[in-house]
Amino acid sequence: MSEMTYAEAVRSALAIAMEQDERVFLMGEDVGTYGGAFGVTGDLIHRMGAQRIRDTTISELGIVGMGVGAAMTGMRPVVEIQFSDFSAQAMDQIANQAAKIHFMLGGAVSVPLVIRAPGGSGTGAAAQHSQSLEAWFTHVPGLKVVMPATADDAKGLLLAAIDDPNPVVVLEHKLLYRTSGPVREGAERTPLGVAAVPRRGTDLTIVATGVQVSRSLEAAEQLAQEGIEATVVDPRTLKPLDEETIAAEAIATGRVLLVQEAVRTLGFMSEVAALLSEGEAFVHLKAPIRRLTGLDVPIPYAPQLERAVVPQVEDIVAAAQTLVREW
Amino acid sequence: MSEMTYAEAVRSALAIAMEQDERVFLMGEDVGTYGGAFGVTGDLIHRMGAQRIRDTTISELGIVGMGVGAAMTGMRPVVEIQFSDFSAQAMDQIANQAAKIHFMLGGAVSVPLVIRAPGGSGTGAAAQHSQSLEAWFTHVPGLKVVMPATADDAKGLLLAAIDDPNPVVVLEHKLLYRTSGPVREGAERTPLGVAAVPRRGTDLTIVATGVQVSRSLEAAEQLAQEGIEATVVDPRTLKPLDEETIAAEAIATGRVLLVQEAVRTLGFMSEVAALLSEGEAFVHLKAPIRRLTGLDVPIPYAPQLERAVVPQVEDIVAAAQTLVREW
Amino acid sequence: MNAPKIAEDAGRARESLRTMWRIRRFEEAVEELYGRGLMHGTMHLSIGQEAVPTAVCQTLRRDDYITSTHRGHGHCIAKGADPESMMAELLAKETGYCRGRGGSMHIADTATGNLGANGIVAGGVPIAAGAALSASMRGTDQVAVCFHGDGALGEGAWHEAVVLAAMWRLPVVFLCEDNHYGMSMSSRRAFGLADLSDRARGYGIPGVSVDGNDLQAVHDAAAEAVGRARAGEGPSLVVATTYRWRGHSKSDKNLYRTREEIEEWRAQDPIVRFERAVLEAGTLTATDLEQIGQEVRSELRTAVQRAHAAPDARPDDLLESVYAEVDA
Amino acid sequence: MNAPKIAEDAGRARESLRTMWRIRRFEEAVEELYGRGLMHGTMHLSIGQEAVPTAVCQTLRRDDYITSTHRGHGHCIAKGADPESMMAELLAKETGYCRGRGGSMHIADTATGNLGANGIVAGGVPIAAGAALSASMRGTDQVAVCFHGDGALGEGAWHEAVVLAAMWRLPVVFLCEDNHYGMSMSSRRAFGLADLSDRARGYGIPGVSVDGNDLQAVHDAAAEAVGRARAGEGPSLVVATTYRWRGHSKSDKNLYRTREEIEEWRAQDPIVRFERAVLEAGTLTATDLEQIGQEVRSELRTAVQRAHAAPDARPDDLLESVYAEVDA
Ligand SMILES: Cc1ncc(C[n+]2csc(CCOP(=O)(O)OP(=O)(O)O)c2C)c(N)n1
Ligand SMILES: Cc1ncc(C[n+]2csc(CCOP(=O)(O)OP(=O)(O)O)c2C)c(N)n1
Ligand SMILES: [Mg+2]
Ligand SMILES: [Mg+2]
Repeated sequence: MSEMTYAEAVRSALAIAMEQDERVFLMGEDVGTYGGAFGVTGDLIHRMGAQRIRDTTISELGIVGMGVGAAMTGMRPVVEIQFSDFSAQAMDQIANQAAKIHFMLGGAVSVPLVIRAPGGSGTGAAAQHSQSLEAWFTHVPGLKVVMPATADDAKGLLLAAIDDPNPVVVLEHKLLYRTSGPVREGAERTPLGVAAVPRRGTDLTIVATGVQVSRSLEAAEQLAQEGIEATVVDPRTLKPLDEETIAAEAIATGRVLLVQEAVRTLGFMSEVAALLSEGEAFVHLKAPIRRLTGLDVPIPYAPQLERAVVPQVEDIVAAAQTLVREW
Repeated sequence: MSEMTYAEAVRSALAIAMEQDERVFLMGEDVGTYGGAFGVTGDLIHRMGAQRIRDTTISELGIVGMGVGAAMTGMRPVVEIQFSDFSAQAMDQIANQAAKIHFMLGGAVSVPLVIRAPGGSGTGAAAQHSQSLEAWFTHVPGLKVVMPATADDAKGLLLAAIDDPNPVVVLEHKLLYRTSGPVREGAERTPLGVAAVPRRGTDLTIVATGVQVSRSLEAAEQLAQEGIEATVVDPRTLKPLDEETIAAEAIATGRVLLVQEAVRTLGFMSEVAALLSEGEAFVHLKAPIRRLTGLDVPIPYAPQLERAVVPQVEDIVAAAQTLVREW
Repeated sequence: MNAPKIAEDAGRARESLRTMWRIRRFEEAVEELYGRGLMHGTMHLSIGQEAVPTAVCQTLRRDDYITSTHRGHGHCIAKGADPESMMAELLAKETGYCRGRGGSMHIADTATGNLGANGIVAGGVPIAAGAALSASMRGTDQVAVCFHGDGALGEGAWHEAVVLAAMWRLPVVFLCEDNHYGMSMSSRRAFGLADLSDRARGYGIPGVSVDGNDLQAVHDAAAEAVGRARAGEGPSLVVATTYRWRGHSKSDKNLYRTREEIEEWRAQDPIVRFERAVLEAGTLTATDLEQIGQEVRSELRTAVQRAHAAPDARPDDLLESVYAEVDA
Repeated sequence: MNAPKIAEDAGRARESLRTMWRIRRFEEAVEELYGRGLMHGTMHLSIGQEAVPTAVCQTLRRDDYITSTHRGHGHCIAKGADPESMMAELLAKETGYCRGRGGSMHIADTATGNLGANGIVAGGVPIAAGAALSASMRGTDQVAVCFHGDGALGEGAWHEAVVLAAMWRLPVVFLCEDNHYGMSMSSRRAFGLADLSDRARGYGIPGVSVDGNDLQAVHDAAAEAVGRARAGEGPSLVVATTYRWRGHSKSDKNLYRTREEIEEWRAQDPIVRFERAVLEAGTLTATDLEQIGQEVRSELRTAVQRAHAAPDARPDDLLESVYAEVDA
């Protein structure tokens, strides 16, 4: 283990993947000389060369589409969408091409493409640079979707995504880039489709994604001080989803709080709620499922407004308290 | 009331809106001389002129974006996306522009834009021409989303959508275009945000959208013959959603079957399930919520495969029987 | 060009005719099966445009790539696909190229370098550029040809791919089949250019227009562009002007064009034109031509029969068909 | 052009200087506030590019439209917005143009025809074309000017909007501020064109490049394009070559360009150049210039102070701000 930032962990995964496999390369806007809009790629262009760290024009649809073509013909491209909001530009190549080609062609070819994109609010970048769009991708058969919440997973999940023969959307979080944590040495993968349970308690189960994982853990610390013990589940991979772990942990405490940054309506946690409500958990839950989500509004610019629309640690604490006390 | 097809009802709404309001116009691919890929616009170009029924190049992003600009400056554009699958091309203008401008600009301007797009499978058009993408739009704050299931609603909801000062996505269904039904005369609107309850029963509540509404009604007929009485709820507007009606009808029977054509994961019914599972219904339901949805696969070409991936009448009957008998 | 003309070389002339007839007969068979209710879905026929894919693919190696379109039967056949497996696909058979999952709009034959038809106008354009990028990164001298219609010129995908391909000087040829219409939109009206290949000027790449019903002319233009791509000199745009005889698809009532216009173009039949050139050159006899036609006819008849007899596509493993399996 | 030069007309010269200085001082104030931690988010400064919006907006009426970009303070000011309300927006105040919801990247002033900055590169291009369509359908002679960067030329949105605007001959001017870079990508490298305005040739519309640091040159090119648009002669592309002195945004370490290059361009300061022209023409004196500078400085100082004193944006009605109210 060594301590590094989430951004460094992503960079480390890219470097390792490129060293291990000459088919791997990265392309995107300002990933080369600039070092990435969030400094993620840093000096990689000097280590890997401009052939493998490719600066593109501002052409998201073209970039992803070229990734699809390269993936179909023997390469292992990683494409970066500078802000996940701009995946809207590339949605045809993501959802209509990358996701469906393996199926449409009857399995004749696969599309081992990784699409990295930072999401999330908290930087004052307003409505077009702050969305959490994981639900769009998770809705599309043929895509895999991961949301690393720790530096170690940022590395391990990205390495696993690059290995995978399918298109994988890796949604990083801007606020996490500068956070650090222990990261396994070498080329250790975090398998896709396996949830993490970074904390176990007895009173309620918090399922959280992305930046809400660390907020939930912080909230759990505070709750522990007043005697409420929370389990925290981080699905890590939204698709394929580790439904078993989520259901088991939900049943174990009987109370479920689902926490996401994304807007409420048809956010990822709607699916988790639906799964629990139609499964075995239905008979075991002591309390109605509670979602704590971003408000159904675009992310505003003003810092006090931006904060107000997305769950914060104190909101998680309050929601957990209510859930445990009232049920 | 007069009998007309769903396609004629859409055309009638367009003609009425254009006659009533000179700001209304339509643009899209092949909507003019060709009469629309599904014959929806028919002879409208001859009645309204080529200025108001505008044939475009194949440029979905440009078309929607021009609709946004026209809507911001005093017009009431209706844009057609020839197949709703191609909304992927236009997603930036739909989700990042149209939906957010009113909010981002602090209310200074509104975007009275209607985006019409046919969705759904059943025509052998395969994976890129058959999707049901309502969940993408419903996830985006700032959009309204309607899915007319009858000829009368095809007309009434479209007229209401054109009146609305917000961007409204109207998802028509290809298989419904040729079905007919009684349609109110004149310019009667179907208000947005109000569910329809075309049938009431005592044993279970089926909530269904789009083409699944008529399939659910047909299933309900069959179920009635064996003594199972179903309520059928058609939300009609997915956003804003008539949550009250859905919850009340769900509680009334205590059993809920949610039916959609779209793929399962994060389809619209995931939200309905989540809403019910965290609300009052939680304590009143006798059975776990049951979703009957499209499989999580792209729509295949072969007719027998295409049929297999989407709920049919017999699937609804079977799911209802199980739900009522087992709970 | 001082190279011998195709029409003057018996082998090449024969091969060209076989390919063009194969495309035409294939599509006529599709039309008939569709008309008789034996085929479902939508079909886009390229009858009248056969010279373009035939000539272009003659300039390509088997390991070169193409991307194709919704109107892609011709590209697929010309690149070397087996008409029987194509027909099986259209007939929704398990033995079809896509196991009945793709149908006409997604037909592909990766073994011959066809990365697939595409239901999305211009959807294949970035994919072709990506294949070219891949070829150049892998250090091969493979080339990618991106077939697309005139209508695709309106799409942002086309633009973005050309921008990137031009910047990186990728070995890709953008092969625009200008059949005069994108569905009902006239390409003359749409793009404000007397010569569509002027579009290339905005990207700093070469552009040329040719008579798309003249096999030799298409061949020469494609050969030059492919040669340039293979030599590392970057992408080009080739516009082949041709005409679609049939409607856009079955729903087409031809309201946007006149019967006379269609007739005029039928008189420009690329196969007849090439046959005439062959006869004039004395390369093959009328009997030879007759025989080629017969051979293709019977080949196609067999293909249809065998495709019909094949087992239907099976719905049992649909859920397992969505993702490629992860290696253990 | 035989019309009197701007630098020779005291009133117009004064107005031009006032606008350019207003833009520069506004952005310097932003930079300072940001540096002191009093402003949050991201800021894209157009310092060094002031001549472009200033000159272009002089050719427009108040009821003409513009769409703007992430680097949009200059466009907003030049079209007539009030710096105080702009500053209030950037300071996240309830009195800001967007009630603190939009910030720098979404600032708009619909009263003066500014339909908004845009956080999406090329996001405003179809919107401008749509405003032009609207103007023409409403039978007004309004014109829309679409400001965009060189980087926007890589986006499909740009392409699609230009295709449609050209086909319909809409009254829109695509005004490309080529400041040499799209973030770190050199526009020379990106687009393979010695003259970016050659891009227009692919669309059958006029294109022209001008020295973007020369107020008069920009004015003349814009006036011609706007005049053509207003006369119903359709869209044009005007490329104004200029340079951004500051980094793309605060995260920029300027690794993609040299200090010398920046210095060279600072020596081409468009304000200094215009002041020199005014002095040479003898239209205004050095004292006049000094006074204009002082006036703007104190105007901006007041604007900042008043913006600071305004109430903060309120989170209480966020949920009600998403949809426009339906008339009863
Ligand atoms: C993105 C997208 N928009 C629209 C369509 C519907 N459509 C299918 S083919 C076609 C016309 C294409 O014209 P062109 O590119 O000239 O090809 P052609 O049909 O003439 O071969 C249209 C509009 C589509 N399939 N994809
Ligand atoms: C669709 C999209 N892609 C990428 C970005 C990130 N981004 C913001 S500004 C910018 C550079 C834009 O360059 P240019 O158009 O030349 O404008 P300039 O910044 O030079 O004024 C980039 C890449 C974005 N905002 N939107
Ligand atoms: Mg065409
Ligand atoms: Mg620039």
